[in-house]
Amino acid sequence: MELLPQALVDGIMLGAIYIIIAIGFSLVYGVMHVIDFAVGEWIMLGGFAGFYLNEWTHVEPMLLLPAVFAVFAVVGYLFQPLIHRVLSGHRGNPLLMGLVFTFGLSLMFRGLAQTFFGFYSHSVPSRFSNGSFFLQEGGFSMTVSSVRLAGLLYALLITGILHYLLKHTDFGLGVRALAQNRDAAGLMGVNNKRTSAYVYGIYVGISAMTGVLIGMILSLSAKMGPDYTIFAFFVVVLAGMGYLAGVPAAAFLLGIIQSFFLIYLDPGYTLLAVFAILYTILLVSPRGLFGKGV
Amino acid sequence: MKKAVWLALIAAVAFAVPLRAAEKRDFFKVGVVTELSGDLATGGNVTKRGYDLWAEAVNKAGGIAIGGRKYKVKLYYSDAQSNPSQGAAAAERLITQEKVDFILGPYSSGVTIAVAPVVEKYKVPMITGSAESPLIWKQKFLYTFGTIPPVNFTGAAAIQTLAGLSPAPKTAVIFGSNDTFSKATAEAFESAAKKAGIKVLKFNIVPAGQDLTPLMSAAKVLNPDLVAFGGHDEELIKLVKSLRQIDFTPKALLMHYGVTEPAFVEALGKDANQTFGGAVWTASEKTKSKILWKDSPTYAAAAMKAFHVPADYTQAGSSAAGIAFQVALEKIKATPPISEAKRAELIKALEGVDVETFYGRVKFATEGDYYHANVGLNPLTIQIQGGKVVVVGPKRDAEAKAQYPMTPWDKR
Amino acid sequence: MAEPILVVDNLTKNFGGLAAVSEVSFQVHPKEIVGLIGPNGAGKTTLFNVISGYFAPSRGKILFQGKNISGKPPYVLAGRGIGRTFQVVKPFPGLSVLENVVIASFLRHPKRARAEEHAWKVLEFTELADKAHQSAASLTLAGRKRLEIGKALALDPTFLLLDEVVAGLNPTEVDHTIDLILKLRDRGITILIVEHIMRVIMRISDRLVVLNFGQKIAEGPPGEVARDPGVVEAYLGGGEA
Amino acid sequence: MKDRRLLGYLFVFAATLLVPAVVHDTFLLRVFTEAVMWIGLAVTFDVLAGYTGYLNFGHSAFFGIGAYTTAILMVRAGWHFAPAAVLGGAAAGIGALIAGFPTLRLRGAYFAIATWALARAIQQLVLIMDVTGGPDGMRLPAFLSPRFFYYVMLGLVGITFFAYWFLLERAPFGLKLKAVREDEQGAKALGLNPTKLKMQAFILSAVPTGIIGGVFAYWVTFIDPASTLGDLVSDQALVMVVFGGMGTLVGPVVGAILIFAFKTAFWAYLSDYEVLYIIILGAVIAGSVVFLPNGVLGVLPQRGRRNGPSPEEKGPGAVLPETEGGNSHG
Repeated sequence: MELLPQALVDGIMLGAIYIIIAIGFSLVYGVMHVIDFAVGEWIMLGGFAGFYLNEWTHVEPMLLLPAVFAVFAVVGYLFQPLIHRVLSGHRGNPLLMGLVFTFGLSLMFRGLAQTFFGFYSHSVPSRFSNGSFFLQEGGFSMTVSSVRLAGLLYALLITGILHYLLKHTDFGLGVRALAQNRDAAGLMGVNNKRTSAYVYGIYVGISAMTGVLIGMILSLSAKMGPDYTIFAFFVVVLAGMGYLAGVPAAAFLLGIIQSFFLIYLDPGYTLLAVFAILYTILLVSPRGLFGKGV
Repeated sequence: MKKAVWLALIAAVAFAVPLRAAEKRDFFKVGVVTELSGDLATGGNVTKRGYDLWAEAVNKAGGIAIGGRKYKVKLYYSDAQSNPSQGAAAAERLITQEKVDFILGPYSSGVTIAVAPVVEKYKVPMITGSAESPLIWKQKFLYTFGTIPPVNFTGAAAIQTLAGLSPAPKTAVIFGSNDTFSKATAEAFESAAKKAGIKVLKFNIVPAGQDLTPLMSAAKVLNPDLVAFGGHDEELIKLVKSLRQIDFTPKALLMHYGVTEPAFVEALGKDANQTFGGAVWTASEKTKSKILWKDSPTYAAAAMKAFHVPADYTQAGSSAAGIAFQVALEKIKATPPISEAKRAELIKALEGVDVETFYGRVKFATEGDYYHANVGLNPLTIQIQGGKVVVVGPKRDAEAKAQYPMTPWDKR
Repeated sequence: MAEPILVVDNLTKNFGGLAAVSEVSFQVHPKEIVGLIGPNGAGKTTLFNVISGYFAPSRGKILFQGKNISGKPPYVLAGRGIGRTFQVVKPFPGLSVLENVVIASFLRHPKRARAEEHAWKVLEFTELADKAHQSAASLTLAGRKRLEIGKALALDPTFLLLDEVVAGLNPTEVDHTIDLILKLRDRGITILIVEHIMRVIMRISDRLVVLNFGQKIAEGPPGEVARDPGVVEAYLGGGEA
Repeated sequence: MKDRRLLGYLFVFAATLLVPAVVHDTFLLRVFTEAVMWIGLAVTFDVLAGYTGYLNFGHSAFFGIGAYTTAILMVRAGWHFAPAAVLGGAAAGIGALIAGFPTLRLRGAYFAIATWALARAIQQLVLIMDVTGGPDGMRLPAFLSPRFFYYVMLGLVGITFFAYWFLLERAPFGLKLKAVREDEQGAKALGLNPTKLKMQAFILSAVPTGIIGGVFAYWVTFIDPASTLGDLVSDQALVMVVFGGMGTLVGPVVGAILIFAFKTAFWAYLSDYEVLYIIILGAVIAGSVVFLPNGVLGVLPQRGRRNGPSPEEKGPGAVLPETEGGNSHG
């Protein structure tokens, strides 16, 4: 019982990581209807960018986040036309084609990363990595790691900014129109291609920053991609594909389930439980927890 | 449809090209099956460095001396792609296509177990310089040997060293990742702890690759003296960071292979310090040898010069595998290419090998649960001190006193 | 008159709290062409989807040839003899015109050779035979609408639900389709048709059923219904939404 | 004309029967055996992906279920190989039945991810259980006869191919599946029961995959959760099918041969550049989606009638969750 607050906190912190893995990914699915298999590799590449930038400049990696975002947002923006080409035109089965295309990308990125970054694991050194807060109240006590707290704040900040962008700006209106109906959005004067490119750029940028954070909290390696891809998929499916507002709840749920299994139940069954619960929820509510997936 | 036929024919021709009769040659063909790509590529490349270094050293010395002549060695690599079935195919290719004389084996235990029946079938000896799972030796393969003792043999030694510290740890939380090697490590830790009178408060096998922070939170509440973990490189780094983040410093933190990897210290910096680990060899271990390298530091220096990465015991064990072959070949005076009858003799010779190398004593067991594993070594307990791997046990090998209990994270 | 082939009895379909169709009753007799009209959002397509089994009714029931069919899935109803077309035409785009019709023919002719024979007859009848090997996606809108009818026809239905089969066609094509529908009736098929183009519906229907806001507001021969003040109000007044 | 094509298939099949007579090298025979295995896995994957429009990322689960069932029956219960492998196929079929019942209701992306979750769950289960040996895997009695395994694999994949050819290209079943793939709602109106058809396709895909898994286990003599239940089988089958040409029977065969030959040649002769292989494979996959949307088969000149639709002919959204036109009322 005395572990309950700690279990919740650990779960929430884990959930925060899942949010930032999944939120950009969900946005891209909602707007472009592409399941990006390379999400884990964008995260990995971003992480390494942060790692080398830090090694070069010795600037606190937290402060490097905007730079990483900017670089990768441009990369994503330039990449998008290629994906657009795969999805549009008169190709059969665009969803599948997008999936296979990005799967190919993920293999390439991973191979290139292994060539240039080697096989070893790394860690992004941050001043925040060291601190923690210890709270005690009656019989309860818990430790909150400052770097994880920073991760949580970052996750909430990104979620907030995306929410604002989508709901309160013209750009967001265009994005939402595009997500609703591509043809109608075109008629309304939304520049389909450019909006998609911006969205993809934002997504790649967010994923890259996420990589730096994961390098600070956990670790980095060239082969880490698929581990994160699978969780991005699961969170987004739980939330309902393309339903952005569902992402935090789904991510926290997943984090808390994991945390509770590790602390209270048999840790050996943690992943089995995660997959089984995901599976069951999909069966009961095929469009995610809230039934609002596309 | 005809196209498919053509494609099949082209493929057939492409593979048929390297077919050729075994010729007389004045060098040994050495096959290497290991994991050069895939999930286990990190370890596979460590074994590759060990094998490469051995071949380079042998050739620099003019080759293996047999009956007054020297025969050079040439390595033929085949990638197991971290996949047992691909490993079996790799072995079969090296044996039937390249006609290798003997084989240096894979990094992982799973691939080794799949390769073993193949070398058994073709009667080609194999020594793995890395695989540590006790399961391999229980199968009693005649043609498979290994230079690293099984992990249940080495894991226990570290616990014994810790039990000898004062004040001795009384309680422990032990867990391992759910893969062959890590699970065997954790189980070895557990049984040794029980034997040493350390109370195991919590023992869990956890899915590989997870963030274990919540589990560490649970451990923190139990406040054990010892936290012991069986896992692989990346998992170890994540684990130390987890402990750091929840601000829990046990009296001792014990892990196994991976602590000696340079990436561990590089990634964790001063947080890596004081972590205990198990090893069968270190760069500073006192060994004496007449073959290739005269002692550990010489080998370590040669390795550093060649690859710019410090050598660990897997790399050393891989080089030692080559030496074991070398010694056995010299004994039976086998010249390349080695016939099947001579290979059977080679097995007998390998079973008789008992030699001091830079890596320590190599002597393969010829019966029991460790059949054909190297039991000549004496397992070491190491600790990271000031970013360096230092032997702290057993007593007669210790280079420094164990730093114990651990300095709290925020006092470093 | 003979037994009605279709009886819609007090049918209601709710979506959430919203009644898309409420308490609608009418009958269709064999060999009749009944037009179902109403402004946009009146519930015509919902009604079609309930009758053809895509939605289960919330209340009320549907009798087909005297048997209750409410809630039976579409493929069972197809077996009973109910064919339908979709407002948004959906040929199987990756398949040829012939294959599209062959698939429907399997219902009555499980052997592939027989099904193909039957499909050719349907293609002749719908004048698509010369396009049999084209992909369905390559057809013009008129062709696709025709194919849609062909597919329904290949089921050898006794009762056909046609959803806006002439919308979007040019006058020549419209006449062409009307001829086709009349030919179907001559073959003994009963038809319930939804159509926006009044010229067409007036010309071919024996009777009309008028829906507005999910409720039936009129029923009768075309001439009568056209003069019904309620109907005029619905079309000219608030019905524009 | 179609029968001439069948004749061609039979001719190729007969030719492959003679391979062991010509190829005496055991390694080459191993390569051929594995090539045949991948043909089998690609073709079975395509039943669901190409014909039915469902991307099954849990294909490896069927392979693994077959492999583990066979291994457990042989090692723990002392069964002979043949009945054990058959039961492996049956177990995969039952797995498909249990898994398919709920998952096949899911559309597109959800299905792909749900099946991935399922495969991972089964992998976790095998890792935890004792009877499977957990992470240590299982060693089967070694029976090292290359010819035996070549013929068993060839026979199995051959039977599968011809059964598929009959069911998917000759019998109404294939067209019905394609109707479901193209438009599930529309197919219902034509008297087709999509749930039943999809389930049949799922089982039809799973059973041979399970038996192939069983043969694989006995052939390689060692199985573990990473290699039999990892993503390799699903991923590679997907790549082969897409590269060869989806929704056809010959496409996956050609794709499997080309990708496998490339992979094996690279592995055998350019071992030092293994990482390069992944990069090239990735580029080939991504490139083939951009430039060969219908796979290699799509660029080969077609004799007689086409096999699959050309790019201009295909409509959008076979797997996409559709916006159901018929359902919007009014």
